[in-house]
Amino acid sequence: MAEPENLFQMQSVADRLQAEALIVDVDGFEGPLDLLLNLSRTQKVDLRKISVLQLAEQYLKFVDQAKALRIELAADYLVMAAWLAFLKSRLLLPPDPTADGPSAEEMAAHLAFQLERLQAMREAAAQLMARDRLGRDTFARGVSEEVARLRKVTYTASLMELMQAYARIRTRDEFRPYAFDRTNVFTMEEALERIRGLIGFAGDWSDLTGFLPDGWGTDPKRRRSATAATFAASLEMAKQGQIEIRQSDTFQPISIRKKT
Amino acid sequence: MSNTSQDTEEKDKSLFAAPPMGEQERMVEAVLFASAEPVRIKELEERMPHGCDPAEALVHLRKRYEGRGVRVLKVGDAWAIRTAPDLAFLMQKETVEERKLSRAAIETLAIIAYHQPVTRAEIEEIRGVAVSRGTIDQLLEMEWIRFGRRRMTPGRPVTFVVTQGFLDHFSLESARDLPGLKDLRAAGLLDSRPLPGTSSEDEDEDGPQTGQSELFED
Amino acid sequence: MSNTSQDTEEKDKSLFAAPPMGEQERMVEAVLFASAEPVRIKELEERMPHGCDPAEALVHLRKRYEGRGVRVLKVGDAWAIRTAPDLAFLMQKETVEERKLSRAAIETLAIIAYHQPVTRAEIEEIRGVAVSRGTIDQLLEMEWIRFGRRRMTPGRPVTFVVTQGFLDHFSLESARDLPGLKDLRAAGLLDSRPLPGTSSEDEDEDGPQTGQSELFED
Repeated sequence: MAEPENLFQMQSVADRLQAEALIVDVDGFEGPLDLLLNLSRTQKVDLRKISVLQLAEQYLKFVDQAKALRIELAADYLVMAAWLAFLKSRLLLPPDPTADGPSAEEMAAHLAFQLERLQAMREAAAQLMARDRLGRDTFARGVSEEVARLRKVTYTASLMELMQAYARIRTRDEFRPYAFDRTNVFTMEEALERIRGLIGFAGDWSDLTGFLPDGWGTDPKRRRSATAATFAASLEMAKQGQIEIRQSDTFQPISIRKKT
Repeated sequence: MSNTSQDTEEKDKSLFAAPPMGEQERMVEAVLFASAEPVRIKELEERMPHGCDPAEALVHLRKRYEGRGVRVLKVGDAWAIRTAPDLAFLMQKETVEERKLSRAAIETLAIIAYHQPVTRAEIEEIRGVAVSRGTIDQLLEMEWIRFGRRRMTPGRPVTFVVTQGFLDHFSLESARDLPGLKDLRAAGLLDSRPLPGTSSEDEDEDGPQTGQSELFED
Repeated sequence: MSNTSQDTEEKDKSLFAAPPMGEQERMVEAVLFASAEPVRIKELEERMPHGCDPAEALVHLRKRYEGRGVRVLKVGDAWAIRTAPDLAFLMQKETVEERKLSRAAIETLAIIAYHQPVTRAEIEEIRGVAVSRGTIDQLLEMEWIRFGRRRMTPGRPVTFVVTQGFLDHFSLESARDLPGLKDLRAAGLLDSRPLPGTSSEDEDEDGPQTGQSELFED
């Protein structure tokens, strides 16, 4: 009387414990392959002799239980479940001679291989971590003598670079006054315009320097430029027959007058 | 022309005779002692006088330190002096608190070591689960793995290989000395064997059927 | 009381016999190797098994390293392993790094080459910008320029000239071989055309002809 009830309760406790273990473990598994490897341990045989059919059944049962317990299983667990269900049916049915692709046995063998390989890697990892480890079992030199890096810097430049540098400076030199001195340059066109404008008002012979623009007579640079331009302009106008030029002697003042 | 230059070389060699082997051994000893990091043969050659043979000197030195408190170890193509493991108990003071590696990281590291050069997809294939970015990053940061050659398959995926730092950490002369490597290979467990009938193209192009085939090319 | 504790100590000593001296030597060797700082005898005693005599072990170890690439040295009241002084040269690694000269340096150099002997003020006038002390120092250090005669003008400024090293570097027989402005233009190195009428004069004056008489005095 009490016995079956008790037994039932016992079973239910065991079930519940198992279910709880599943809940806890599903997080602990590193993917479906890890789960399969864990399930395969229950077969207690060499992984090479494992029954893939039995394993598939165990896995599917696990997934069903998880579903019953409303455990959210990651998609890859479900993909594996679908594949194992397919594999299981293929393994149970007589082979279809017309079917393409790998046989059920090949697929099962591959799964067994994957499990064996994963297991082997885990064992290898454990062996690796158990080796003498630097900083735990073996130790490096505590004080490493710095290798003095005598960094010898050699600078290089090619002749081309040297020449280009010089060319750069020289061209800059030649352009700078030109650009900069624009304000101090009185052009011949300007001089021509000035003489043409003034010559009519000048009476007789008048000194060429008198035609220099206002304010250009003091600064030597400006005076030179204005003088040169005015002189050139006077030559031009003489050539065109607009004025006459005279100079009494070398280095004597130059005078111009309007040609009549 | 080539004859002349050879002659000159010969003359140079005789002019600058290499120091005796005993001296060379002292030099190698000094350099290894001075460095916390493994020193490459090439660097030894560069630092030692012309004509020295550090590789030979190292063989002598290694023998000399057999059974001593420190050992001369080969680490990849480099050499280092490390304390003997049985004296670890004296070194409590020197122990560096190590970052705990996750199980995923340890497994990933082992897979890279045994299957290198290996792509991320292959690691995932073996573990049957996605490898998180963080795991790879952590191993890269510890300088236990590095990027290897790109695989000549569609998408040219990068591969991972272990570093000299890895070898140094685990007292391995080379990745060939990984524990159980020979057995694993004999058992075919380092083969990249895809699911039959799925990716035969990949297989052909992937080249290295077995792990570690490319490992010691350069 | 004190007697009792002494007795207990005695008993302990006999119970835990100290390791053989050879082992102690190994221990001292490993500890000295791995320590960042020189280690005091007292610390060695604390770290080594009870009953050890590190002072004696050190005597043996020191002897063992006599004439080796490293030595066991007393540093203050502590002990350390250090490189043998005659091998100090191995602890240097010469790396030669090639760098391009800065624009300021190459321009200054060019001016000195073309206008030598030239004063700093003249260089500044030609470059249109102040010449930093560092630039001149760098060129002096490279031994591409040197001091020439002092100019016989107020202040007696020093002049700079180029050196044989400069000529060697640029494969020039003499500074006279430096191409003139005309050559530069012909070579297309003067990409901007100068003002008509100004260049020909300049060229004649600026050429390496002037001022180079002092160049090869010594």
